[in-house]
Amino acid sequence: MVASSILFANPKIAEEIIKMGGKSLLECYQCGSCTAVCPITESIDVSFRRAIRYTQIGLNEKILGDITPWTCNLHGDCTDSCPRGASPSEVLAAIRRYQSGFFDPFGVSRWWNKTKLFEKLILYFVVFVISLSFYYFYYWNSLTGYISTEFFAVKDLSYPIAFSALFASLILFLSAKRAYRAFGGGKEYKVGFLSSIIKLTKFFIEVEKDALKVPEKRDRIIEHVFILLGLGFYTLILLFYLFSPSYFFIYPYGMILKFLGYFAAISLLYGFSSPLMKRLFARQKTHWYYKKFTHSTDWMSLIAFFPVALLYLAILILNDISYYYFSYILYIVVLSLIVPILLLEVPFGKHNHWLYKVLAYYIAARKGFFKEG
Amino acid sequence: MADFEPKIIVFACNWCTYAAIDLAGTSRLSYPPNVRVIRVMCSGRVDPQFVLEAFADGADGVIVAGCHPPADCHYIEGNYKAYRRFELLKRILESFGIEKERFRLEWISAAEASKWVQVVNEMVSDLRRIGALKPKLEVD
Amino acid sequence: MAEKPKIAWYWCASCGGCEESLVDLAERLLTLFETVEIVFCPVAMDFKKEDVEKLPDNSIAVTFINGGIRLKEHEEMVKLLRRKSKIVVAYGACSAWGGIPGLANLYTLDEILERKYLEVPTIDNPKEFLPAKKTVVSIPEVNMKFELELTEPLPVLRPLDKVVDVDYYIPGCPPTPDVFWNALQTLLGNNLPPRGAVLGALWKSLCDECPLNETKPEKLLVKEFRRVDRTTPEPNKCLLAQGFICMGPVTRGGCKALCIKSNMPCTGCFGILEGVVDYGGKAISYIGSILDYSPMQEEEIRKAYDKIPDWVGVIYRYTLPASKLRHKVGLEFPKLIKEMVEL
Amino acid sequence: MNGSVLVVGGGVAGIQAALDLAEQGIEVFLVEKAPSIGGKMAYLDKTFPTLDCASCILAPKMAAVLRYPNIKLLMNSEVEDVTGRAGNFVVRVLKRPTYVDWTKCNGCGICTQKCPVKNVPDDYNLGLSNRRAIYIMFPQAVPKKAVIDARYCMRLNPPEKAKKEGKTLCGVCERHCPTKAIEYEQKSEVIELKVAAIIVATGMELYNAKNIPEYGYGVYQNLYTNLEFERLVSATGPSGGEILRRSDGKHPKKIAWIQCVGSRDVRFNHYCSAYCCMAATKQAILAKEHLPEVQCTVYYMDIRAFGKGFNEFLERAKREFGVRYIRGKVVRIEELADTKNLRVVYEDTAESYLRVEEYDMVVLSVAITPNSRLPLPVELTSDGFVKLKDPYLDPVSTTVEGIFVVGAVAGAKDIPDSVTEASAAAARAALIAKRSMAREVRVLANGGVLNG
Amino acid sequence: MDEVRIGVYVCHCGFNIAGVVDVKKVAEYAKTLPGVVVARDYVFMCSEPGQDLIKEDIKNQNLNRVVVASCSPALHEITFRTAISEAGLNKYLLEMANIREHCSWVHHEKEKATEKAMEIVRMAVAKARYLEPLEELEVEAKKSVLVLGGGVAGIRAALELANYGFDVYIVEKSPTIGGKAALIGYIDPKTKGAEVVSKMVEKIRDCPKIQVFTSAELVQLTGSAGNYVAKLRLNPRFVNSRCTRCGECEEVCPIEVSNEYNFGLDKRKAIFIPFKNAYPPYYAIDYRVCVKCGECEKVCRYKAINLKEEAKIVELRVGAVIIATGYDPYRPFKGEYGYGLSPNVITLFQLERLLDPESPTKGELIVGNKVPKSLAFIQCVGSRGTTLGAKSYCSRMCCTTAINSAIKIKEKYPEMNVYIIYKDIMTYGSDESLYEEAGKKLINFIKFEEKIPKVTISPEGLFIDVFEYTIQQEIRIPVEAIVLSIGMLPPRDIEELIAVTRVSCGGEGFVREAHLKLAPVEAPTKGIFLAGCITGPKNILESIRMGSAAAAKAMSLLSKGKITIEPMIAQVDEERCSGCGICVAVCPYSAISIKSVNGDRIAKVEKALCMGCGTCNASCPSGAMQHLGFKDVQLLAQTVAALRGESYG
Repeated sequence: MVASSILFANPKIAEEIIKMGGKSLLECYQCGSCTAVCPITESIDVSFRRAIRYTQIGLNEKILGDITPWTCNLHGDCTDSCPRGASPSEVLAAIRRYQSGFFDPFGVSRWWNKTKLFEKLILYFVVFVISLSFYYFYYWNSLTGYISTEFFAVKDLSYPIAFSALFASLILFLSAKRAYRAFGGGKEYKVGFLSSIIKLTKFFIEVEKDALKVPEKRDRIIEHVFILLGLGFYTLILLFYLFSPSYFFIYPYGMILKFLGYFAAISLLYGFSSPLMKRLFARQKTHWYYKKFTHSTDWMSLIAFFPVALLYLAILILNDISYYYFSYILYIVVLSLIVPILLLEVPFGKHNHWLYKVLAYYIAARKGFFKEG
Repeated sequence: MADFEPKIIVFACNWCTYAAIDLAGTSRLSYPPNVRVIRVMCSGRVDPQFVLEAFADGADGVIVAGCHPPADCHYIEGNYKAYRRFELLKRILESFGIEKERFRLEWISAAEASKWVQVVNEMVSDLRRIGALKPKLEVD
Repeated sequence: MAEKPKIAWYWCASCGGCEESLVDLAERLLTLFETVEIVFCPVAMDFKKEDVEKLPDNSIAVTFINGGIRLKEHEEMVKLLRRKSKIVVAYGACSAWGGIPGLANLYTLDEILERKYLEVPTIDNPKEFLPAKKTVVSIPEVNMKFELELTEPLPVLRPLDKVVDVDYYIPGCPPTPDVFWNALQTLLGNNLPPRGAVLGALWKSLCDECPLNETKPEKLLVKEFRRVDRTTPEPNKCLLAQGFICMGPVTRGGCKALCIKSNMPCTGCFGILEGVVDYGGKAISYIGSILDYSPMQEEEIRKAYDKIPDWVGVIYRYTLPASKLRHKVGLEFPKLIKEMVEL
Repeated sequence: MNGSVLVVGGGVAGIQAALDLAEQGIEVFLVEKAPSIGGKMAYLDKTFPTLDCASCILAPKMAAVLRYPNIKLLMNSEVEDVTGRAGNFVVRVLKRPTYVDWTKCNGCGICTQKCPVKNVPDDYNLGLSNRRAIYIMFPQAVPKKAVIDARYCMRLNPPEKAKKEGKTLCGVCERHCPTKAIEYEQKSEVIELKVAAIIVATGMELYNAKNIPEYGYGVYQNLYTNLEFERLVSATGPSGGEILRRSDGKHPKKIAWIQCVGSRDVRFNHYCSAYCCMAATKQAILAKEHLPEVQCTVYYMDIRAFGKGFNEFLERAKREFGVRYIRGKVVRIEELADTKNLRVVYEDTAESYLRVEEYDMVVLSVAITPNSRLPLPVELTSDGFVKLKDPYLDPVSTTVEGIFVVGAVAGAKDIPDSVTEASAAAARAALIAKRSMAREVRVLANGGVLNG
Repeated sequence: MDEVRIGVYVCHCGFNIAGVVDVKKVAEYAKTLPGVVVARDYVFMCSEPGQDLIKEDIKNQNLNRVVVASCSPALHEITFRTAISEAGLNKYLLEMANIREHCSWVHHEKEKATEKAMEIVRMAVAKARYLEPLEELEVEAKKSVLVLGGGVAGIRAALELANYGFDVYIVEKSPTIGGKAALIGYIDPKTKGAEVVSKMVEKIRDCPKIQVFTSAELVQLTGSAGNYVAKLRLNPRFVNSRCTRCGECEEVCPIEVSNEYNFGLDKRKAIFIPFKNAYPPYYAIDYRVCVKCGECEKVCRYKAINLKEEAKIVELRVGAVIIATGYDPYRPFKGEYGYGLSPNVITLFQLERLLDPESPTKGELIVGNKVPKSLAFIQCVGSRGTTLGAKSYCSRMCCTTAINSAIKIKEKYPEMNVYIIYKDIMTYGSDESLYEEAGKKLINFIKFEEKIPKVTISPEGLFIDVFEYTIQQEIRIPVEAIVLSIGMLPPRDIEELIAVTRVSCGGEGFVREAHLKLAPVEAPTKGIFLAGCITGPKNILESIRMGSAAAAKAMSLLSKGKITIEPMIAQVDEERCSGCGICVAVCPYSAISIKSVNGDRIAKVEKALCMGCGTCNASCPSGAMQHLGFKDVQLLAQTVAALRGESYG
């Protein structure tokens, strides 16, 4: 596919990628091991080397429309086998950050990916304080009355959450639309909707099955599964609290909810604490993944969720031993912790990658990048 | 007559042409096997008598090859003398009615293996065109 | 009185110069007639072929044959004489190496006949009459009719030793009387030189006995060739050094440089040196060597060589039939000679 | 008499150094751990870029070694340790037993036909074929003497049962030897030499390709290193020059060469081994000459054709011999169970497309590792080569005065460079040898001691 | 002559000959030839066992002639001569029949090749019958060496030879020694070219045995190995050692020319000092441009200038010559990648000068009067057949030098974008670490293959359009400066070098070694050695190593004080020579003179001067002069054997 038009090379892009965590971008001498060794490329016709090459040279048109970085499933085989000792997986992560910088409408994530960790923490703390003070001024006096009841009338606590969730989903929606257009969604579809879904699921099952055989990969998958489960149930419960009729708190459902709550909290806690600990106390034995993937967004996404998981568990325990007052305060703190997550982390931070990844896989499947058989 | 195999005698100077023939060997160029190479130290050593002896003994073609004038000759001006002698011999051969394609004086440097192959190919095709010399000499 | 040794002369394609040298013996002829008995000398007396046939085999002591073998008749006579004589001597340059008539080998017989009988300006041959095997001549005035027979000419002139075995050679064109006389004494003497020797010739080239040898410059190089008929050579300076083509260096010595003494470059009548394989080839080699131009000056070299119109004639003057190539390519039997012509 | 020089290693560099020294009448001790000199070049069939045969260059030099009485060959031996300083080193050399008295043996080879033990893997043919327990390393070996391989000889290393009963087995070679040269009781001995200078020319070994499991060297049958392929294609090789697959003995139709195996790779060796791009091209041409319809492919990242005549050689390979060059690093080789063909997995970086291609035979251009683990006090570079004192002002001296280094052990290089260095080092060593002989080891006026 | 007993040995040469020629049949045929007593074939005649075959036969069958049918005499004539001389046979009773390069390697039909091989052997046997034993001549050898060229290779050779106690004369064309290496900024990240050269120059200065002639040219070289006579022309320097390098003369000098010591980056005066630690360490006047206006002479306080100096001719007697005249950088033609059209396009050598702290810009990278924000190297300019006038070989050192400079630039100007646009990166051996380090220093490598980059010069700046091979995409790189990594060419005056020293050139225009592997530092002519880039592109390390090797070989040739000369020279048969004197003019070495021997004029050959070309033999009218080893009868025997198959004469 030789493009006739001539493209401008822009060295700034390479600098940005390096700032966004792709330190070893220019150490690569284009040997193609990363593409060849990656389990993904056995089923999808993509070249990670070429994706990295585009950024080395700095061809914006090529980079933005490139699905390849998103098909990376963070196995890390490429970094193990790179003859130059560079780490293609890290560079690809940086490329994803760079690309996502163009997807969100205001380009905030581009700024977000380049700021240092302490700047992020300061901004995060500011939003947290705002939402806390909002709760304090807006709810506190009306809240005192409620304390005595055994449960929280949570509905009206939810406005900040609702507002930031709405805001986050709006941003995500707009970014998804731009990403969809950037990936060339809708054009040259060769494979039907249903068959690509089947192919995708078969592909994922198979890829994950292989990955489970390798110990380091297995730990990461487990962590991610726990995070997904935790977040899933947590949001379920939260929604439950927000919109369900109050009777749900009586006997049979309450028990299930509590049990689910505990499960969500513990899995969230494990999901976030284990990578955090591995990164904090990285030892020689720790897999390079935890030593290399230490971009500020990696830290931020862990630091953001860890207190939520901890406090949520504390709330459940306090509820059980009926220290409602404390749990209620914690609950307020958790909620005001969730606001910055929803406002910053989800639309601009690392976790929006899940959205683009799914989109990318879907479009790739539809475009027929998946090889037969 | 295509199947006639001409016999060609080559007097090759050791420093340039013989080295070029060796180079043609090491570069695995291929050329017809009709040539027989006699090594002399310099093209100046080749005596017109030898050429006449070769023709009288049945050679269909003779090539004398040396280094490029003006400066390549290992002995400074051996090729000068060769040129002057064979310029005269060409006239004599003409009077004897021997076609001018039968005798060639070539300058082939140590690196020109391809030129050597080209000269041999040209000579063989010329001689196939004009035929053998021996029968034309027998008369009594 | 012991039997006088029998001597025979015969001449083939000869110009008669060699017979001259016999006559030039002048007084020594008398002593000659006392010591030898001449059994066959067609040029002097009317000897017939039968006289030789009558003689018993190798009864003739020495036979001197001069002139190259051109006709069938020459070939027969020479073979006959070989049978009849103990020693056969190729007398003079023509019989030893083909001589000047040998230069005819550069042309076919037809070309020669046409040139001789039709094209030569001095000829008046309106009926374009060419010699035939049998020519009938009728002279009406005396109403006599003669039949002339000519023997068949051979396409190539050959030197004697290409037809019969030759014992000795006497060089020169013609051999000077002294050379012949000395050769005769040695032949009649009893210690004969090794077979094939060139009697009277030196083992070295003419330069060795040439008076002008010392006058050669240290480096003998010429810029252009000169011709004797155009410019007269300076006296006592080596002719070759002046640019005249002198065949001295490649010809045997022994003639005491007669031509050089009369200011004429040597033309090579004393014959081929021992170490020379092809007389002309060797000449080309040294003439080419002394021409003082580099291959870059192609034009000057071509001009220098154009000065001499007939190189083959110059370098093979007496030795063409004895050279390696011997003759032009493509000579064959004449087609122009018809069976019978009426005159 | 310490006016002599020790040359460690009998490869082409060692031989050239020994010849140059002997030429000036200096006594040379040539220590080589194999039973014959010749080193790696003896394994080669042809050399690039001129394709003239390796033994045509090496054999006469080896023959010349025997011509000089002042070259003392210490075969089958290794340097134990070195003490002293420039001018008078004391070297202890361990001479391992060959179990044959080489003064008597005339290399007739009768014993090598009679020996009953037939299945010893022949290390001259890198295990591709077998030899007997008693053997001559290769037909043109110098010195052409027999050696008994103690590990396989039934007499020297009898099987358990026989050893217990104390029975002495075999002795076939002793019976057949016309000059009674067999000495089963020969012991290893340590020889002490006094030398003025030492030239290290121990050359290189091929990197152990088993360290790269993804290629499956040693597991797959039709997978060879480039030295093994060279033996295959050489007239004195296991199959007499026929390129045959190890699995089914048939001629391959498609052969692939994989470059930079163990070189330019942080996981193995950082340096580039310099010789392998041209060696692969040469072998592709040789393969094409032996099997005109074979199709050759070379997988490379940067083709290193830097020397004299190299680039034309490369162009000729592409033009005349149709060798395909694909830019991409092969990461994995899989063997097909049935046909034992090999599938290589790589990304064709021209088309940015993951490719899997099947080949009848694959040759690995393996990196070199210097034989630099020597009992000499010389410093090594980070890559393991012997460190030069000052490459610009003193190009052949090591960090220890009086010890010189030449050839592949000082850095990846090809034959002409090694031969050039050997001459340079020989002259320097000769200088020290002559001076120490004349006992006037003194400091020169301008402070430059010995190394100028 | 005693009865001729010839041994014929046919070599398989592994597969090289046996693969095409039926060697057994050739050996059988050889047995039938007259005079042949034994004929064998063996897989490697040149190996030890092969040579033993010959030695045994010489002893047992008392052979007196040996014919070896194998490879070219250029390869192993010496080997087999030494072998037969060890068996007691005169070493010149050997004839080689070349059935490899001239037969099996060039003809592929088996029968025709075998038939030709048989005829080649027949010719060799025919000549062998007429071979005569010849004795080598011993000639005194002078223990002094002429080193042509004052670059690093020449200096290294000179130092080594001085070490062995030889007298060394360095002849350098320019006013200072040091060559190109002194001008290279950094040879490797740690070592500066100028430092290495100045250390070497120090050693030269202190060594009494080395004499340096600068602004000198070799105009004539006569004689042979061991006894060369070298005629040098010392061009006037006009400045003597009293010069204190004060530089006042430089100010007043009106003449300005482009400074070749900065590769044309700036100008210099007619009177100048090449570079800081030049040797000889004082000013020089460029005799080619100086108009002798006398200004400098007037202003010089130390009376160091004398404009009346004339060129002098000096004659040296030396034993050997080492040619180390180096290379010339490729000169891109106007418009090649925009060279000459824009000040921002410079060559790699000019860049090296800019980076050198002693350069006109004091090490600042100022291109087109500003420090560029982005810079691109284009590789293989003038090499590997990329552009129009490019040579077909790879110039070996430009990749390493380019990456070296790129790293230096990145260290000095971290924020500058540096591209290297390459075809193949040739950092072979341990230079690969440079390539790695370049990646870490954020240097961007762009690869092209067949389609070469195109440079467009537009008002907005320079653009390079490259068809990037690894993404098969045409990209345009905007840069502010372009560095052309130019390759190496043979030196401009290589024609004169060849005319004087009689060396010959290989295909690429560089000088040809006797044999790439057997004799890499020797020229085919005995006594002439080669070092450095004159035989082909090399980096500084390899040139220096080759300098030591050349010195070593010269030392081993001359160390014994005597040299053996091949006896293939001309010989006069005094009975036949008539003193015609034609041979005297013909001999290029004037080795023949006419002497009078008891009255007769006879030609006489001066053995030491005769180089054995045989021209006099051809021109001798009486065949008295014979070229030993190539006599008329020997060559004619070969001709007849080739054509008629019978024995000659």
